[in-house]
Amino acid sequence: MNKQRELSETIALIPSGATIMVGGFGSPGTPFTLLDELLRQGQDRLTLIKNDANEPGYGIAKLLEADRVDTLIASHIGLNRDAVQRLNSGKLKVEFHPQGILAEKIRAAGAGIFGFLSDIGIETEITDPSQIIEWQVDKSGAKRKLKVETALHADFALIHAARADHFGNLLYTDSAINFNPLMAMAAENVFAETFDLQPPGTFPPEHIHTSCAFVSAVIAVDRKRALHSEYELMEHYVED
Amino acid sequence: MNKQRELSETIALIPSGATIMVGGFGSPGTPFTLLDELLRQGQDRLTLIKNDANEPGYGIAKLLEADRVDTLIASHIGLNRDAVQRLNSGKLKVEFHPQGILAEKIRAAGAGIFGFLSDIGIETEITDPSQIIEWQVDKSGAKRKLKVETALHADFALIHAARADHFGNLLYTDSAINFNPLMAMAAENVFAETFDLQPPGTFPPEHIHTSCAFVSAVIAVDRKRALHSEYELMEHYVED
Amino acid sequence: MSKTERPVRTERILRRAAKEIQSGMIVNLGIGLPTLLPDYLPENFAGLIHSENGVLGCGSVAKRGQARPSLIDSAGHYISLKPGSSCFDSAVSFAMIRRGRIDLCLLGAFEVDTCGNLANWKIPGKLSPGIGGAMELAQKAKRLIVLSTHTDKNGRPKILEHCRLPLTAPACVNRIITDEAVIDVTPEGLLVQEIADNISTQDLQNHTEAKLIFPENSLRKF
Amino acid sequence: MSKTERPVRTERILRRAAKEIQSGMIVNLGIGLPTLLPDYLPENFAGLIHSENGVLGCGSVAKRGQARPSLIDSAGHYISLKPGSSCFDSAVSFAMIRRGRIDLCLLGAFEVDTCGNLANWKIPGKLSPGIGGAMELAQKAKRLIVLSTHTDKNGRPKILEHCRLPLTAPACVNRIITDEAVIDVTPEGLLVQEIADNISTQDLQNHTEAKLIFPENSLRKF
Repeated sequence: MNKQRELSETIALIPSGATIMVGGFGSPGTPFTLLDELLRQGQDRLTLIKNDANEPGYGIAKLLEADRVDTLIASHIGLNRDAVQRLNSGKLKVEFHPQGILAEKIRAAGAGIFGFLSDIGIETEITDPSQIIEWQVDKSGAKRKLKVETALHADFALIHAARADHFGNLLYTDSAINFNPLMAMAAENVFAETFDLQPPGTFPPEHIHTSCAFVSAVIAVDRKRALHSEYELMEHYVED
Repeated sequence: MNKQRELSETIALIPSGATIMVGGFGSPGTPFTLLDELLRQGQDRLTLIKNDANEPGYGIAKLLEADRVDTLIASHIGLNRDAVQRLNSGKLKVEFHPQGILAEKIRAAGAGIFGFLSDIGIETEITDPSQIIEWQVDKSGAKRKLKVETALHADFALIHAARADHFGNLLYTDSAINFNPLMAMAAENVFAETFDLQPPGTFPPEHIHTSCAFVSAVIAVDRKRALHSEYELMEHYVED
Repeated sequence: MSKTERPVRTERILRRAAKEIQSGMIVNLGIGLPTLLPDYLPENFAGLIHSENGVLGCGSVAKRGQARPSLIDSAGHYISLKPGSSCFDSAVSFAMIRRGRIDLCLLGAFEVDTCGNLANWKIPGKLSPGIGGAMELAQKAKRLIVLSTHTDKNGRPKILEHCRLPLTAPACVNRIITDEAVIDVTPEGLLVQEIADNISTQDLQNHTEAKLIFPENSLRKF
Repeated sequence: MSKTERPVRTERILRRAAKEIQSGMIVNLGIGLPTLLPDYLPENFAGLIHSENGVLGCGSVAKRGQARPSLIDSAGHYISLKPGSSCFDSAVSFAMIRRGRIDLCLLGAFEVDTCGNLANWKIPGKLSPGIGGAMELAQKAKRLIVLSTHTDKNGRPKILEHCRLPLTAPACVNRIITDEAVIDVTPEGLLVQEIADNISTQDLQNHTEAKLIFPENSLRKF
């Protein structure tokens, strides 16, 4: 029941070529410690699924810069000029989805369903006619053209939780929730880092965002000893 | 921004013939005060969507007994012998769904999607061939037979929240969460009752289960003055 | 029904079934016989009981004084919570089930057959209270064990060649535990693993419509 | 960019746009010009700013000392929270959007046209950083207002007969606010509602590729 694990042996479970979901919208909720260990160990030919590409020098940007990533599935990479250049030069394959559709495709995998019907982007270039079905979705009797969005799966998810217990129950905070609970439900193997690891029973059951049923391993990160400036405020965004 | 409303004028917004989602799995999370006001006001020809039919003398069972309900969309009504009799005698139309599919159909409406693809019950009598599509849902290239489950909508949702603020942010507790947050997202008009109504800012933003964006009205119920034994322990389940 | 009042048949099923639940497992207990299982687990059982109404980490039944109106299991009983429990909505609860996070589910049955088909939700014209969580649990639990008396109250077999009632799910049952035997569903058919100490193999087959396979070595008693 | 450094064109757009945000509204502010709007709202503004990364009730930009690394808006700025704010995951955030719970969304544009078509996400061969939340916001906000300079930095019209860039969403724009005019998308075409006090109707039409409709009574200045 105790899922506390050591950092390096946990990340060592990830093989080259793996598909990995990475929590975070920009920096908040990004598992910087897990990503740095992945960078250190050297796994490559990775497919990453993250909302964005972080900013240069942060998080998954470092894996991109080290040529470890073949494909990125994301919503928007505008804050990472290097990633855009890699995309334009053909060094990096990027699959874009509308942000909420990306979230919902991940959730679909987490919910054990195979896909869902949406009208988002249906009249734009992101939709191919082969993705359209006509289906009667209400009692009007009329059929409606809808896009089938399939569930998005991954072998691994790397999660940043504000707090956790040893069973693997996770709690997030502020805008650092974002994709984390969805990815924690979706991936086969879910590794969560946290600065605040507590004994089971510490948190009220209804405050837990991700139940331990979805979590494989919890890694305690000592905030004081973590060298990551990545967890601190990004100076270029701070107004005085 | 203050969504606190008076009980009778809020329930008076519901017309006869309305489709109403009702929170609760058994008693926990059932909005007994809102339901009693609906009983008192006399709206009829209702379609109710609730996991179950409560137990005789409790919650929606009283609306069934008063012949106010034409159709019930539910997962299981085994704990309400009267509802089963009404079903068998043709007095009540009941549409059954597997419990998690019912939850997911409600959530689909709440998420602004039109339906989803599932394999539940696909080889049983609850699935009609007209509900099946063949779709390529993974990279294998093979198509898979899946059932299209459409989103389930409602004009109204009646919600029981353990705590709330005046903006309509809702928090639930224990097993009284159940269908409440899903229905609060799904319905056009969402009325929530609570024993504990607090000023905005009382609850940490990440503890809020249902954001006020989804909620139309909050009704403060005085627990001490509420006559409802329905909110108390059900004696026949209490072990000494 | 307190433990001391339970019939011998029920007792035997539950005692044997409790051994299937191992440390670290996430277990869902269906309504009926399986709901009674917590009484048979060791006090310090290190696993998590899932209840599909939105609880992981159910404790024992809460007695008067401890029971809270807001906290029941899916059978309607007031329960306690164990440390490390979590509560969540019905969509998450069934995400857990469909996503394959339930290690073991124990369900009751009207009928079960040679192919591991299960019928436990409807008797046409007689009983149709709804589906509840049965279809999703039957289809998606990593391991599904049926708990049932070997024959119905009229002495008729419940383990059939082919289910006749509407199915809950096809080919979903891994093991059947009755008051007479422990039987595994295998590609070859129904393989008897254990037999009650008060019954002969001949009687067991006589009480079973489906053809049973008996192992070559001697049968373990239980 | 602090408020005092903003160009006059930008200032005019933002001052006018702030009037669109009314008490009680749930408002999403797109990246670019709209993100600057909170500076132009009254101190005691009684509405809720939605940020699609999972916040409802965003406050003003947090200065050093108040800023938390875990709390940004979708443009990446550190923000404060107002009382009654809530934080949620990305699926819930976009449920809110697709479900029609956003009363008003203000977005930037590359191009907008007579039919209310919007192009703001991609310039083929030049700029394709992704879609972000734009498609869902454009398609599903109850009311969509485009904020844009009337012409691009080379003086070329951005309000076209027909968009030439890949669309974000068709027929989604309700109103266009530029430094030169406030224009509504109507079934009859683009109806000018207000005009900047430093421009003639003739110049406005000259700066606009689409044919503009001018009201019969005199135009309100802004």
